[in-house]
This record gives sequence, structure tokens and C-alpha cells, in this order.
Amino acid sequence: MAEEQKEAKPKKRMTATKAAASIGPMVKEFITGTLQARAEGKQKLAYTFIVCHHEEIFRAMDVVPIWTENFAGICGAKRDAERFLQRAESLGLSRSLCTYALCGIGFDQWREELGQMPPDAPWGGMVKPDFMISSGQILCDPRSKWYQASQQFMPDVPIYNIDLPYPLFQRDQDHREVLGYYHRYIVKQLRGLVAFLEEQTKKKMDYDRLRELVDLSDRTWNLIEETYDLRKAIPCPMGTGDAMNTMVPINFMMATQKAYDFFVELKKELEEKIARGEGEVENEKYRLMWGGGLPSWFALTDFNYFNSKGASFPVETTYRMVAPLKEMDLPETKDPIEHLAWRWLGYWTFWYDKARKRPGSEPDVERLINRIEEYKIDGVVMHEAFSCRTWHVGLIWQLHQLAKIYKPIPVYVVGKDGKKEKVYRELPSLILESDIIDITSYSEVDTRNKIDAFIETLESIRMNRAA
Amino acid sequence: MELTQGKALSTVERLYQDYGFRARELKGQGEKIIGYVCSFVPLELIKASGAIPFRIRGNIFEPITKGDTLLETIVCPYYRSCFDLSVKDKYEFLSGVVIPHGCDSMVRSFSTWSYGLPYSYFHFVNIPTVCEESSFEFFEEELNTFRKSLEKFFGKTITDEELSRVIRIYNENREKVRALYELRKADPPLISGTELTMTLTAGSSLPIEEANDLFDQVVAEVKARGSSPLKKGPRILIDGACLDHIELIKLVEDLGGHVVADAICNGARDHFPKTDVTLPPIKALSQRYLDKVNCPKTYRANKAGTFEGDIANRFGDIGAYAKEFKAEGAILYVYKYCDPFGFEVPARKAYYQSLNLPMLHLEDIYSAGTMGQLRTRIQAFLEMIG
Amino acid sequence: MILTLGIDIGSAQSKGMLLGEEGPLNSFECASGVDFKRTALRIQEELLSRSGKSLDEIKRTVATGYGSKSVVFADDMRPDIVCLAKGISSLLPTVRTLIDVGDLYTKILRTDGNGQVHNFLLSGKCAGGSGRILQVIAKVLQIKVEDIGELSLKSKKRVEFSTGCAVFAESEAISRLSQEVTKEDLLAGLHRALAAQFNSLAERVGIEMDVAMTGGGAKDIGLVQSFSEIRKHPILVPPNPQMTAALGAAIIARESLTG
Amino acid sequence: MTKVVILKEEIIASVVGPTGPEQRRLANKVMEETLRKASLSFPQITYIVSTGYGRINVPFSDRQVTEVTCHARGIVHLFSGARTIIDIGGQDSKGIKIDASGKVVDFVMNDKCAAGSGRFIEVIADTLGIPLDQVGALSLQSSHPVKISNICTIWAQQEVVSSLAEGVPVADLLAGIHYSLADRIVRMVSRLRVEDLVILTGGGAKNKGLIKALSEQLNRSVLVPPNPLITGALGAALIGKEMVEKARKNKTPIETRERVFKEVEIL
Repeated sequence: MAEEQKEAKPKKRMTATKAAASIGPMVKEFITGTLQARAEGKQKLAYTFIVCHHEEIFRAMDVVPIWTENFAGICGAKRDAERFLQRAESLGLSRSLCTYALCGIGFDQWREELGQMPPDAPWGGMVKPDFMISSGQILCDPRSKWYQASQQFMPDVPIYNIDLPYPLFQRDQDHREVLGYYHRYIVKQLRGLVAFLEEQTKKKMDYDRLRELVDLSDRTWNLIEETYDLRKAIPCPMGTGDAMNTMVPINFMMATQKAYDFFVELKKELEEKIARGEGEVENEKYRLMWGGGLPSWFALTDFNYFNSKGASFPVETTYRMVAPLKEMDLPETKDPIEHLAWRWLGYWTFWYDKARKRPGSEPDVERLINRIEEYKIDGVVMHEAFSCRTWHVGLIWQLHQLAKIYKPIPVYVVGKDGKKEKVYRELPSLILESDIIDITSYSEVDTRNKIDAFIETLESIRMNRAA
Repeated sequence: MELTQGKALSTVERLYQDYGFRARELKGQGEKIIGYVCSFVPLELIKASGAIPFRIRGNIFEPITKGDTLLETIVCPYYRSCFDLSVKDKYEFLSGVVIPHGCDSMVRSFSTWSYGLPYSYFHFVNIPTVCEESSFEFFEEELNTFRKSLEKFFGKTITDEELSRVIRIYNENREKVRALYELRKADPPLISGTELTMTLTAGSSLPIEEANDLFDQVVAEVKARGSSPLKKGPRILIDGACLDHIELIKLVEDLGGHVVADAICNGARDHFPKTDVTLPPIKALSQRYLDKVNCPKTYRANKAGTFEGDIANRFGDIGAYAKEFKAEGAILYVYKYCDPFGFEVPARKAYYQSLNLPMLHLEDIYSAGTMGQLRTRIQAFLEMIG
Repeated sequence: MILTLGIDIGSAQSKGMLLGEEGPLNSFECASGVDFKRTALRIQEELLSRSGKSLDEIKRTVATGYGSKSVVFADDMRPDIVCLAKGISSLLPTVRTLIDVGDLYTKILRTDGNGQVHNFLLSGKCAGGSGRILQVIAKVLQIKVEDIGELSLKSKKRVEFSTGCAVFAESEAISRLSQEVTKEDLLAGLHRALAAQFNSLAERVGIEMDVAMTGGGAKDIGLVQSFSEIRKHPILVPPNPQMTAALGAAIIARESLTG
Repeated sequence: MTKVVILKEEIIASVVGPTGPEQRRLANKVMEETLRKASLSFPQITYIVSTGYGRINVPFSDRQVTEVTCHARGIVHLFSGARTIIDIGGQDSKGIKIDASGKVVDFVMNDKCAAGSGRFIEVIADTLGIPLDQVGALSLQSSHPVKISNICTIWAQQEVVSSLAEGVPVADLLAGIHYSLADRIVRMVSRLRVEDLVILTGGGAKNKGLIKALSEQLNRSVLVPPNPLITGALGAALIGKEMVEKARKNKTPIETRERVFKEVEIL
């Protein structure tokens, strides 16, 4: 019966770029790499999280990162997360919690109970780490709680928790007033991580190597932005569907030459496509922005569905570098750790100044407005994943503010007297509701119904638009 | 088994039922009231700035309607209720709101609060996730930023002397809460769990001096009972986040149990730890709020090196309360969508097992509508341990 | 005569609207049953025979609704949101916000009098906030669904009623009744709870006047009344509100003929 | 359903009757019938314990005890080695963990949503027009159970209707429905760390399809008492008996209500 009850395998998503199509094997390679490293036993392996700006430290210390969010995402994409989620539930964890974490904890518990990988573990499974680096950031509780919960099943695996806060946008305060002590704190936290890794690996940090790696990821960072900026072209050569693949080198491979080379290739491919006038969609009718939320990894084919209606996604706010480093105006420093800390703060506070200038705006809204302008966006699509508060709370509010402060679209409507009258409409938006990996929260029929109706909404605005 | 209600407890009930009426009065007299949520806001700073801190409360009887139009429903239901009441102008007497980094729900909805509500003052206090030297340093800076922000808003300097004086008043308050808890130790307890939580909740709507007076009066009034009129029943500890209403406790007590101890935010977690008066005030506050408020949000390094040692370290205070108040069972009450507490359910379960204390885990959504469903579970649990 | 047909196959009720050049000729409604294909054919046949028309006069058929893909003879399938906007604009062109209370879902949309959708939202993750709950309760109270509205308006003391699971609403109602709550007060409580939910949804989309209610739920005057109390403004309801999407589908069919 | 068990040393009489909106009146009726069957007059009953969702609506009960305790008591009486009890009723479902001495040590419940209770199957059976007592057997004929993707009972009901229209065999749909429910139940009870013997009781225990689906998903055999509907009532009767015996031993008075049937009119 287990067979029949399994979810149907997802249809393969069509990619617009060759680069995106090459991602699958790359992911498989680094997962296989962790299995190999564990078998060889020469390198230490660490559970850790993305967007912490600490991968350079790992790589400089030859520690192999195991990206636990990535593994959960893979289980989701393979539509094989449910059995791990259920295990976590049976431990007493509510399904309303971060499903990435539930999937990871369920997997860990199973692997530790068996003393080997659970049967048919996706891509060989997630190996037991030597230690876990959690990061109690300001925006994600599970990043601190997940490994703490996993430790119950791996009591001998130590946790090191680094704290990486950033100042929240506050109306009554210029963030520059506090950056100094935030920076001092983050530097100390990162140095603490170095000390922990030194102790665990019994090796000293090679700061020259770290400097080189930081430089490599900085260059990659700028290259990514240059590459993604090419998507401003009409028609757009690559959409968010592909970007959900090309996020892999951004989030799991930074500070490697491979990631840099990947974007060199991608940039070339996009330039060629633009030269040929090739778009993600054959006849591009609408340009949409993925304006918030992580995707449902098991339903990436929804992007193809959008494409089939003539809708392209030239830009997304998820998995992007926020802005090129050169625009961030970071203080000069020779110390790579100090630089990482500045870069971290620059990343989170980039939109603050711009937001302060527009009444009623705030950084997330400001970013939406800028992207709408730069990429000539006709509508915003967001995803509210029930299990993740980090990225999915505040979206309704952002749309609310966007409608309030962003320039409205003049359209003709039928007035009370039956005559046409000019009124103003906000940019159309769609919120999809599901989850990152919990497929039980997803209905393809409903989702596609919503997409259909949204496309018709875009069409109607276009038809009634008062030039 | 009826408890007599004297003057002090009648005042408590009124403050509880018409939550905020005293703050409204004070506002009318020209006082400034600053709202806050969570146990991490250093109230001493607000008080020292001349304003009156007021804990924003939810209401489980009020369906969440308006709040849901601005805030996702995947936010902690308790916090959604607080927001809903705020946008419905229930707390119109506030001059501002302070929100700390208590959990994701607070962080991610901060702009919704600060732009969606009409108050003129908003401040966010960042709380470190770890407890170590660098985080105490950082937190001291963050407290100084908060101090400056209050000074700017109220146009008044907060001196160290004033702060030290206020710290002592708050410490007195914590001693008085301790005195209230002492009344729970008799078997059956002299004060019911409902009365105690109602008293603490009422206190969180008052200026600290008035709360201190009120607690004194309640202690005197309850002590005057001499012996408990209550029937003996299983002694229960309640563990979880913020429980600012009495319905769950009343349910336990209606079914024959007694709530005699807790590890909840507006109970022991918030009210027991005192501030060290021998340290410079900001340093002392930084240590009190970061280290002594034992919230799952804060990570404390596992020094024991074993899981059992770790849970003893993390939850030791709960075990101590259970022992001190002779609890016979625990109810772990966790809101849906609560990541900090939600992820600890298996570990807390293991901890209660190690104490040999039966535990009932309830996941709830902060609504009076679910009390019927909880009733059967609680009754069955009391039958199980009774 | 050039006829167009709009068919709306809902989860509970199916509706058909036959449109002539001058306007609607005939409409027909029946239970959807289990065989949607047959239901669709039956609607087509009934409408033709009632209007005395022949099949070849129908130049275009547009299907919509939950079971629209079962209408094998349809020329096109359109989302119900779109058909609702079209339908309401032709019936009540001043309507800017529409709440459609269906059997499985509640839909909120903003439109413009031209029949174009400007924004929309669908209800929740289960049938807890849909029209189905009204049927469930009617069954418990042993009354007809049609009578719910009148009864609810007679309430003197509305009770708090929580709309969780639509199926378990039955047991909640039973336990309320055994607490000696009257049918009238119970229904008023239910209506209030539903209306409050609709209002939250609608405010998310942004409410513009006028506001209308359609779908099977709009036949319930208690629900409409309750919603207008919350809005503090009258709520418009077209005649035969459950036909709105079918009408919209037929109009869309006609428009695509005339281009 | 309303169930009554009259106990002396062994069960003297038991009756299963309907529960409707008029719970109190129906409780009276079922009680009367059981008394008739036992050839007893009402005052001859020493002590009455009521349990279940409507336990507070039994006007003549002397004490109310939850179904968790009563089911456990009833099952332990029937199977002394029981460690895990799964009760699937129309209004809720629950898992109960029992220790070696027959004491309840933990339990879990679902009563928030019909999809995790016996109602899920009742609603679908009703939709398909198949008598409830036949759905289990029919589901066993399936060779390719379908996956039911909707969790909400009402939406699943609609899904079943659509699948049926697309020609999916009824047996496959029913099997899918049984697996779907079993899946949710197993997810819930797995929190208790299921141990043998596993006993299934309540209305769901009369359904062979559900027994199969559950034992497959639990990977254990599941035992069923001969009359699963009455285990809760039996447990209540046993608890009542113990209370009376204890009171007699301690010479404490037994408080009981008046043994009369009060007519209750609700609708």
C-alpha cells in the first residue's frame, strides 16, 4: 500500500536556460560529497543554515557544510517529505512549525534510530554531522530551535549558536547610530565561530585563505547582480522558475570557484538569448514579480503554468543578493571577519535610506517599488507558506502599503450613470497559500484556478487602461 | 468550596474584567502610558522615563477580525489577538508601544504594528539569542539605545540614580509576587490559581506602585482566610508562553484540580527573577532580562555535554518550581505557530519524564471556542493522575 | 437567433443561463449530482426545450465552476471569478466589491462595472467558512435551508458561534441546543460568525462601494443582513444570486462571438 | 450513538441506540430499553456513570467520567495485556497508552476536525449511498486504492464525487478514504509510541477496511473487542461498580440522583 499512497512524482519543470537545467546534478554532487567526506573521515562536517555570511569561514577551515534547509527542500521537491514530517509529528512537534525543520528532525531521528540512512533516503540522505552551527538571527526562531531539537537524537553532537542580529527599521532612529555596536557584536560572534571550528578541527584559521575566499564571494556577489540585471530585458530571458534553481550556487556554493564560473556561464547564456530576442515565454504578455515568500518546492511547475499564459517573472525578492556590493558603501577593512560583518549589515539595511525618503514606505515595500519600476512589472505574486513566519509574515501588509503609496494605475470603469469614468487601481497582486514542503497544504486545481483568474485580472487592467 | 472575595480581590476582578480602565483614567490625568508585549521589555526604563508601562493583553472571547485584514493568520494566535484588539482601538489610551525580539511573530509584524496603529511612539528592542560575554555587552548598548529613544520622546534624561530607584521598586514587586505564590503552598492552596493569575494580570495594567499596594492587600486578604475552603485535588503546574486569561486555569479548577505553580510568561518566568542592585543599573538590567528570564528563545550553551544534563540545565527552574509547590502533574500549553515553545515539546516531555511528573501537552489557538475541547482532555488528565 | 449558453457546475448545484440577443431567455438550476457530464447535458436540454430552441442556435457555450471541465461540449472554460465579475456588472453595474458564498468556497472580488476583475481572494483551507455549513446546520435543526434566513432575523439574543469544521458544526449546534439555546439565536450567531469572516477576507482585498453578495449563500437573508450590519451599509443582492456566474459565462460567450 | 451497559458481576444488558439533537430524551429512551432488557426497574440501579461527548447531557447520571478513562477501563477488563488503545468514534478519535498495571499513562485526542474521526467515513459512505456497515468490506475489494488529496471532509467528499464521475471504481475510492483516515489516526497515535497489544475500539472497530488500513500503517496486528461500541459504557459501569464497592468498604455514603426520567423537549 505504501507505494500507492506515495504522491505522484512531480512532472519535470521546463527550464528556460541551460544553466538552470544543470543545477540538479550540481546539488547531487555536493550531497554526494558530504556522504563521501563522512566515509573518508578526513574533514569535519557541520549542519548549518544559508544566508549567514559565514560560508567563507567554513571553506577556509575545510569544514564541509551540510545545508539542512537544502536537504528538506530536496525532500519537498521530490515529494518525499511527508514521511519525515510525520516522524517529527510523532515526536510531539506540531505541523504548524517550520516544515524544513520538522523534515530535518524527523530524518535525524530516523537515521539515528536505525544507525543508518532511512530507506530510500533522497539522494543518499543527510549524513550525521560532527557539530551543528545554528544561527539565532533576528528573523528566524527555528534556526536556533531546530538543532536544539535534533540534538535530542544526537546527544553527542555539539551545537554552536552564533547570533547575527541587524537593526530593525525604525522610524525614530537612523540605523547608522547603532551600526557600530552591532558590528562589534557580529565580529565577536564570527570570531567565536572561528574559535569553535579551530577547536573542533584542531587546525588554525588561515586568514590569507579566508581573505581570498571572501574576495571570491564578493566578486561572485557582484557578478550575480550583473547577471540578474540582464533580466530587465524585454522579453525577459530567464524567469523566477529558473532562479529557484540558480539560487543553488548563491546559497550553497558561495566562496567556491564553481559558483563564480556558473554565473559567468549564465551571464553569457542570457546575453546570447537577449541578442536573439529569446524570452522565457514565447510571447511575453505580462511581467510579474515574485514579491515574497519561498516557493512550494513540490510545485515549481506552477511557474511553467504561468509561462503558458504568457506571464514571465523577470525578478524576485527571494534568494537575491539585495544589491551589488559596490552600491553598499561598506567601510574599508583589511580584516576579512570585519568585512563579513559589514557585508552582513549592508545586506539587511540596504533599503533603509531609500525607505526613509518616501512617506509610508519601509524597506521591503521600497524594494518592491524599485523592482516594479526597474523591471516594468505588471503584477505581484506572493506565496504565504503556513509553516514559516520568517519570510511569510508581513506580506499582506506590504501589499497594503504598496497599494497606498505606490502610483495607481488609471483605468476606465462604468460609472453610476452608465458612462465611462476614470478611476485609479492598484497593481494587481496574487497571494498563493500553501507551504514550502508540506504537500498536504497544496491543491493544484485551486492554485491554477487562482492563476487563471489573476491572469484575467491583468488582462482586464490592460484593456481598461487609460493611456 | 466558594472562595470569599474581599475588597482587594474585587478590585482585582474589576481591573481584570475591564482591563485598562485605570490606565485610561491616568491618561485622563495627563500621564503617558506605554504599551508593551512579552517579558523581554525592560519596564524599569519605561518607568524611569516617567511613563507607565502597560502590558497589552489579548481577549479569547473576542473573535479576531480586523487584525486578520493586516496580519497573516500564521502568526501566533495570542499575538494576533493582541494586535486585533489594538487595531480595534481597545488601547487608545497608549502613547506608544515597545516590542522586543521575543519571537518571529513579533519581529516580522513590527512594521504592521508600527505603521498600522496610530500611536506616536514605537520602539523595537533587539534581544540576543545567546547568553555570553559579547551578547551582554551588545544588550547593554541596545538598552542604552532604548534609553536614548525614551529620553528623546519624553524630553527627559533618565539618570542612573532614578533607574536604580525604579529597579528597587520592581524588585519589591517581585518579592510581593513571591508572597502571593507562597499562598499556593498549602494543600489545598489558600489562593486559587484563577485568583492568582487574575491578580498578576490586573497588576500588569497598573503603575508599579499601585500594583505593589494591590498585591499587599491581596496577600493580606487571602491570609485572613486562615485555612483553605477549597477541596483537595491534584496539584498542577502550567508551563508555556503567555497565559493572560484565567479560562484555562478555571477549567482545571472547575474539574477539581488546583493550579499551584507555573512557568509562564506572565507568571514565574516574568515575575520571579530579580535585578542585581549591586551592579550599575544598565548592566544589571541586561543580566536580568537576558539571562534570568528563562525563555526558549534564548540559547544557552550545553555545558553538560549530555542531553539529560542539557535539559536539566534548560528547564531546571521548572523542576525546582514543581518541587517547591509540590506539583503532581504539568500541563504544557503551547499556541499553534509558536516556534520557540513548539520545538521544545519533545525535550520538555523528556524532562517531565525524568522528573516522573505526568504531563499533558495541549496545542491551542487562543479562543474561548476551544475550551470545550480542552475540557475533556484536562478532565481525562486529572482522572489519569488522580 | 444567435444564442449563447453559460453553464456553472458547482459542487452542490449546477446552473445554466441561455442568453439571446436581447438578454436572458431562460435559466435552469438543478442538483449537480455525481455525474457532472450528464448534469451539464441535462441543463442544455432543459434550457433548449423550455425556450423552444434548437441546439444549432447555440453558437457558443462557456463553462465555469467547480466541475467546468466536465462540460465536454463547452467551447471555452473560464474561472468563476471572471464569470462572477461579468455577471454582476451586467446586473448591478455600480457594484465594486462582490462576495460570492458558494458551497465549498467563499470568493471575494473587486470589479469595475465593465465586468473586469481587479483583485480577488478565495477562502481558507477547509470548508469551515463556506456555505456548506448552512446546510449542515439546517439538517440539525430539521428545517429547510430556505427558512434559515427568516428564522435568524427573529433572533433576540445572538449567541457566539465558532465556525471551525463544517461537519462538526453539527455537534456544536447540538450541544448548544441542549444548553437551551433557541434555533433563532443559534442561526443568528452562525450568520454573524460567517459574516465576520467574510468581512475580514473582503477587507484584505479592499472594500469599495457598492458591495454585493451572490451565490447560494446570498439567498439567505439572515446572512446578508448580518453582513450589512457589520458593514453598516446595505448589501446589494441580485435576483437569483446563485445564477450570477452562469450569466457571466453566457455574456463572455456572447462577447467572444461579437469580438 | 448512545450506549448503555448494566453491570452486576458481568454485563446484564447492553443497548446501542441513536444520539440526535435531542440527546437527553434519547438517553432516556436507550436507558429505558436497557432496563427492560435486563428486567430491572430504574431504582434498582445502584450507581450510574456517564461518559462520552454528551456525558453532561445525561440527566440521571451520578457521575461523569471522560471517555479516555472509561475506554481504558473497559478495554483493560477485556484485554488485560492491552498497551495501546485506539478509539475511533463519530465525534472524535483518540489514542490511549496503558501501563502494565492497566493505568492510563498518556493519551492523545482529535476532536477539532471531522477528518480525523469516524465521521469522515460516515460522510463519504453517505455521499456514495453505501450503507456504513458495508463500506469496510467493499474497500477490501480494491486493488488500486486512490490517493485522496483533500483533508477537509467536505472537500474530500467532493473529490470522491468527481473521481466517481471520472470512472474511478467505488472500491478504490473507499480504500483510499480508509487509508486517508488511518493515516491521520496513525499520525496522531504515533505520539504515544505504540506498543502491543493494540486494541481498536469504538464504531471504527466494526469496519474491516479500517482495521486493515490501520494495521498496515501501524505495521502491527490490531485486536478488536467483540462488541467495540460498548467498551466506553462498559468502562463507565466498571468504574461505577468500583466506586460503590469502595464506598461500601469505607462506609461512606453514596450520593445518587433521583431515578426518574425527566422529559426534555428541545426542538
